[in-house]
Amino acid sequence: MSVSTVPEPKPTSPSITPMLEMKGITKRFPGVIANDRVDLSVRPGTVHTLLGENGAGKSTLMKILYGLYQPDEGEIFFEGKRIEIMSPADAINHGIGMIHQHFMLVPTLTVAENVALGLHPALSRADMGPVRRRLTEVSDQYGLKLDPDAYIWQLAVGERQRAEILKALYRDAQLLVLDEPTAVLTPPEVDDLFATLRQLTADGRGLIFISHKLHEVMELADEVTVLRDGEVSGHTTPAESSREHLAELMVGRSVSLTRDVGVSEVGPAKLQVDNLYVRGDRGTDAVKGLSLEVRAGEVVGIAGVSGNGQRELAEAIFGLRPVVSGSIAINGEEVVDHTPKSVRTNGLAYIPEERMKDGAIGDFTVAENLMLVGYKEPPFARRGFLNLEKIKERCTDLVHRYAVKTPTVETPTRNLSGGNIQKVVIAREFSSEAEAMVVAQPTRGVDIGAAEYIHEQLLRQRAAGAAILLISEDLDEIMQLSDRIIVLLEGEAMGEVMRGDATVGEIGLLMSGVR
Amino acid sequence: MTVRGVKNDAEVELEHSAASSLARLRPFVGLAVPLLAVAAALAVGAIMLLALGTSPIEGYRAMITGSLGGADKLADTAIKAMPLMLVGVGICIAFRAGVINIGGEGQIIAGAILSTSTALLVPDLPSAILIPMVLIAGAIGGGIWGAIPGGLKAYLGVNEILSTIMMNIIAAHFLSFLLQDLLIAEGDVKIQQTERLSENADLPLLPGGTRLHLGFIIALLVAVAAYILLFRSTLGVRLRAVGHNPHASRYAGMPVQRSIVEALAFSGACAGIAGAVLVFGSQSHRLIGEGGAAGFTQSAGFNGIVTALFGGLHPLATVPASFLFGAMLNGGIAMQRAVQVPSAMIIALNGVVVIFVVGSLRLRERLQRWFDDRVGIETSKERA
Amino acid sequence: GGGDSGDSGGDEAGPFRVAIVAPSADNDVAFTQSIFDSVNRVGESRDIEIASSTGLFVVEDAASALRGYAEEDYDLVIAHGSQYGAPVEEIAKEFPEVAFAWGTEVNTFGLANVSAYTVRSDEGGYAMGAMAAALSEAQNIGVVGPIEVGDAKLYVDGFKAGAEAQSPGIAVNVNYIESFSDVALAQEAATAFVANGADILTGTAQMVVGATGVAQSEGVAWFGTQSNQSSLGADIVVASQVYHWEVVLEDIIAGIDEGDLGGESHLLTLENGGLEIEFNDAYPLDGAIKQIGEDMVAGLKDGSIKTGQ
Amino acid sequence: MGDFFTVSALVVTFASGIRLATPFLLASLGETLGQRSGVLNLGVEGVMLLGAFGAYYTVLKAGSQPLALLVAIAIGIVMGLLYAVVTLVMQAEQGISGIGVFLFGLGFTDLAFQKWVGTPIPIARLEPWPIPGLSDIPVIGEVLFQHNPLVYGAFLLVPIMTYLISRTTFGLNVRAVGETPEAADTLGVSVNGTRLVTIIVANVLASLAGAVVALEVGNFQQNLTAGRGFIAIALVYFGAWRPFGAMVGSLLFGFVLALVNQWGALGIISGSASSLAAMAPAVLTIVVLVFISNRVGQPAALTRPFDRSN
Ligand SMILES: Nc1ncnc2c1ncn2[C@@H]1O[C@H](COP(=O)(O)OP(=O)(O)OP(=O)(O)O)[C@@H](O)[C@H]1O
Ligand SMILES: Nc1ncnc2c1ncn2[C@@H]1O[C@H](COP(=O)(O)OP(=O)(O)OP(=O)(O)O)[C@@H](O)[C@H]1O
Ligand SMILES: [Mg+2]
Ligand SMILES: [Mg+2]
Repeated sequence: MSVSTVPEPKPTSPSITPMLEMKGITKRFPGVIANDRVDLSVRPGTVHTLLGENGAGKSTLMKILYGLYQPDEGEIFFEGKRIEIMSPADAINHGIGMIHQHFMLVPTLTVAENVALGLHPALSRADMGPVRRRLTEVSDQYGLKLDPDAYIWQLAVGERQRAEILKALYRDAQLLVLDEPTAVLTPPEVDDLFATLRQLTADGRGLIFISHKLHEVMELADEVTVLRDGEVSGHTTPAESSREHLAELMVGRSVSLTRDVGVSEVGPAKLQVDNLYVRGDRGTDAVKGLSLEVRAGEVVGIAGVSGNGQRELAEAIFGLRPVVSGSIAINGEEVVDHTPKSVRTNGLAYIPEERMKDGAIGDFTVAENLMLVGYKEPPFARRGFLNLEKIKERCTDLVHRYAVKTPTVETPTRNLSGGNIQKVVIAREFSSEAEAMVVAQPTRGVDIGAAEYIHEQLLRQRAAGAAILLISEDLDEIMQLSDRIIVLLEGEAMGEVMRGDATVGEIGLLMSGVR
Repeated sequence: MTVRGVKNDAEVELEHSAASSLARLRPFVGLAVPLLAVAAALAVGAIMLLALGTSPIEGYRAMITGSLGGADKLADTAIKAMPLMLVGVGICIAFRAGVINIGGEGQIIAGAILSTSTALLVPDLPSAILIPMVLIAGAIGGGIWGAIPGGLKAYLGVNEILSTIMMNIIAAHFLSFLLQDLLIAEGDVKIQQTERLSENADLPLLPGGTRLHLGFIIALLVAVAAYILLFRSTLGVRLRAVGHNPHASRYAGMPVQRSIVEALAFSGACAGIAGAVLVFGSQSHRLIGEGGAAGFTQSAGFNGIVTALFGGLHPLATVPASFLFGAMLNGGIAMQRAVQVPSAMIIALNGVVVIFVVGSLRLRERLQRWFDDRVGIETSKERA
Repeated sequence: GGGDSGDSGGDEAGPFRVAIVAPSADNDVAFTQSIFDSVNRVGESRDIEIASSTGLFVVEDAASALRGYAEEDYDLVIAHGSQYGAPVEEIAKEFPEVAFAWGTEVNTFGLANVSAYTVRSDEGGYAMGAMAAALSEAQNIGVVGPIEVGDAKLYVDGFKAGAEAQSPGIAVNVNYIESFSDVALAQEAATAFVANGADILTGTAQMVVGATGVAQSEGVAWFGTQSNQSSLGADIVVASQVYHWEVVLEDIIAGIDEGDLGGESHLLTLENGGLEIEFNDAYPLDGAIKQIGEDMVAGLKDGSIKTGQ
Repeated sequence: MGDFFTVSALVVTFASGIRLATPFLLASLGETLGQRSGVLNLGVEGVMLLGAFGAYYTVLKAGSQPLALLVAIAIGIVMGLLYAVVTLVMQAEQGISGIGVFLFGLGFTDLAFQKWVGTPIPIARLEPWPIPGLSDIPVIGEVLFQHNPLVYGAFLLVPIMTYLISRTTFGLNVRAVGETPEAADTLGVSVNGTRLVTIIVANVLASLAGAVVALEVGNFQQNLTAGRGFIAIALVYFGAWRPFGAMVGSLLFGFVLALVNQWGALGIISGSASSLAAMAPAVLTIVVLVFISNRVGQPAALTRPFDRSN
């Protein structure tokens, strides 16, 4: 293979010569083969999508490409030359950039400072002026609007993502890896991102894009490689394939992508919010005079672009954030001593959106996490002492019922994949027999197999008479599962629609403030 | 688990049997690595001894016979181990709840002050009542001294590393004050010590003709109690949960702030009991403030932290760890006597041992994880 | 060897074996050094073998060392620290054939094998206080103390009484810095005294090296105690009260030679020569002032002057 | 009993406060940098003692104060390398290995002193260098400008350290590495390399802090620094991980010590009350912390070893 000295064909006709080739990559972790003789090639000016269930080995492959892991076997060719990538610095020097699954940003530094990291020799003055100027140029060029002097901690998730992309583009990455960039984005943000990505390919850059969302893959990809259990299980293009086919390649069985929600019997109101005002972190009103009601056997969906008061609403309901005015009633009784404990006692369960931070304790065993709420109740504890037998019995049962993939209930939870950690949280909350529950982003970052399962469980709860407040930025999820949908904009309800009364487009309009 | 056989069956078989025989070595690694670290540290000590012009062999022989050679020596070692054990067990509770308690010294002193005051106030109560009373007073004194930085951290956001160090200084000066004034013994020469305390409060010697006293049983009981507290009680679940992840604990309905106070209070209470044991189990049977750097606490407030970490923050494993350090400290005095090296040598050696042992813990962890992964292969193969 | 009590040291050919257990280092120019210097002085006139365990401020550790030496049949085991009383009592009972000496105290617990020894450090303090008052032009003296107890308190109180007896109305300020070891704080205490007009300083315990440094660089006179402190500042040390424990030790050892292991309480005084004011020859002290000191010493010796303690 | 509220007494107190603050300041500035990069060193006290002894011994034998400072710096570098091996390579628990360093320093300096020196022999103390012009200003000149050069040096380090942390690329790396080492790593910043440098600087400054104590006192004794290293660590938290904050804390602590000392000298406090007064700096530190909310500032990766494969 020869090094191409002629300019890449531009703009849209993808070159035949791959810019990247990974050949026979094998990576073993103790007890796991994360990548098994994986081949992957990316042509400039194209989007190559990597698909696979949680734990299939996608991130591992990309970390090898970025020099974070060293492969046990296999070779990497970049622009025709065989290269060794010993560290991220090597990858950067070759023109490879990566947007990591978990943001790699320093929250206490500004956007410009994050971008400048590692660029200049250590013993120089950190002059942000030139960085700021170039950054503005790059962000103008790709429509990635961002204040270079804003601190990362001040930014919303979507903005952080832009900072990540800017970091790579500032270094003029020719090959950009995006590991699940859309998992945390709202639909409008995804649209913006895709526009940027198209512009990047138009410039002749190559992209590797990882996502669990099949419609995104169908929309964006030029090529698709599917991983299963560390091995390539298929290679195709969207034109030659379908969502159903991709799902089957991933999971190894057929997956139903549409759900029959059925009807359930609606009972008395279980969760009532009346004229609620709540302040956000920055002291301004995040929820303004919101009223809503969730009845037994009903799923009420809260749709909206992130940052419009969803998180504050959930936290206020659950006693994690002070209520400025208004009232919250559970089971018809107004909550007075408003703490997570009293709210739980009153019969409310909660699945928080950040499962690793708020939902589970990584260093605890699966069993301990399953018992995190009910550990004090008999028969699991008596007079303050635990009954380990009973706990183990109960947890083994839950692990089976909720299909949590774990070697034992004594396994540390951090060793599970994200999807399975989510299942642990769901198993705990759903099995608590609460009559009302707040469920936030239940399938974020979860593969389609697991998502299917979680949706089934949610509907089962509904059928059993639970009142469910579902908060999600995934409009498909909201539309599929909710009996009623409330659209939240700047802390106010923009309107309420019944299932089937509105299309995605109409709700999207509501979300952007058009009534 | 994402494990598949890419190897042929014979290879798998081979690896399987190799793995299971390797896995049997796992418990050994847990012990061997820190012991090797101690050996390495003693080797450094040997160089220091040579530099001082003394024979390391003779020195270490004195150290070993002086700490382990015979019932009396073993008993002395156990006596040295007691405060380490008590403080260390408390440290397990605090660290597991995510609170860094550097305040053992102050908590020992607070426990000693309160228990001594109790014995001075009601000296005539019978032993069966007075002894439990002074122990409880010690626990309360230490508990309060721990709860204060706990409250400051939980409710006012004051960093506990800082406040516990400050609480040590305050306690030391307060003790010095009491021993110049309110609690000082009558006498021509004003010595910073109390009267000989009531004999009814003496911790009785255990049968066997050694100086080993009831404090040892108490230390063991506290270790067992702490184990039950941490791993068998609902309170323990809460404390550990808060230690690992306060956010998730709050979401689960646990009172995070109260847990922090409780953890430091329990931790302080253990150190406070050590304070009482140091006073009522001492040969002087009185509270003495030597005005020295460590005073009667024997620096157990610091050494107890090391002991607890040596024991992997497990209350029961802290018991043998305390023994090891007790043997070293006790043997050090014998070594000093036998080969006439300054006591400073023992302190320096103690430091080297700490550095080596702590340095080896990560290695132990990695080796153990490596063994666990071998076992992991095994289990998943068995499941398949 | 203490096999039969009669001949535990004297008649045997080997050296007389002494063990010393003490709280700080043997070179602290203060309390611990005083006993080592004294034993060495005893060693000038007879064959002595010394073993020691120093730095044992933890009483339980000292107990361990004391017992070890007793087991090894030392002829005399010296517990040089008033806080060591309880272990001495207990261990002396266990080893009735070993002679123990304990200081600074007067109590022998009624045991026949324990000698107690202590020192009237107020006497030398009184004499030096008088000289200091006579020497001070500013009539302002600073005293750096550790903690207001024990030997230190005795010395400081004697010094103060002597100075006030010599020149009533003189300012003698005492600052107990609450530490035996914080040299830097002792230094600042001395600096504060000098800045406030003191032209004479004294102090006691091992942290005084901080104060003598200030005296040296400020050219302020210093009175030392416990050991001869002339080495800390040839230009400024006027005199030191020195403890000659050998006065006591020789008595005790003579007793042991005759099979008498103790039971008595001994006292160092100016009168019995155990306390001595050693003048620093390098310091140009006015003869009249020196005479005041010598008069005081004479008065204290014959009992015509009392320190008030 | 003297009067405290005279100009001369106040001048003495403030000048003494600044002197007493100097070792705290040097050590806490170093520790501030170290902690900003995510490394906690509880061994400051031990390194201070080693630096103190090294400086003392050098002056004793070679009679040169500049050489003594160089020796202290060398000791700091050696201890820094040792601590780097323990914490970066072996990834030992930082707090505890620090206690090991403390014990080692405490024992080793005492041992070396007894073996090589024997008795506390005085050495030349640091002479004050009055700053021409400024030192003649009444009151202020006496308080601020009549100190030894190391005092000026320590205070000069405050703006230098501030500049280093907030305005240089190295400082940027330090902040990133102390907050989110994984992110710094993915941009090619060497996490352990950066930490190695901060550990060495922290140890050098701790060693110099000890040298200051020894050279100001002009002598050595067992445990010369008497717990100042631990206070210095506390002052890092007090100062919310900022050099200026460390300076405020050091001055506060120094002034309170000086005040208590001055009151003792003037006979305003005496007897057992002085042990209560000796608590004042510690009590005050806690009280001040209650009012200063310093939740913000703690580097998120403090005490967390970095390991790419985790
Ligand atoms: N640092 C590691 N140490 C040990 N095992 C690892 C490590 N990283 C990944 N693995 C293992 O490798 C497998 C593949 O993980 P990887 O992160 O590549 O999955 P993924 O396809 O990115 O999943 P997801 O969709 O959840 O992001 C996992 O099953 C896991 O067991
Ligand atoms: N240090 C580790 N040791 C063992 N396994 C690990 C380690 N780090 C990651 N893994 C494994 O890597 C896989 C993916 O990890 P990753 O961090 O990408 O998960 P996630 O993004 O939280 O979850 P999700 O599966 O929802 O994407 C998981 O199966 C996890 O078990
Ligand atoms: Mg991944
Ligand atoms: Mg994932």
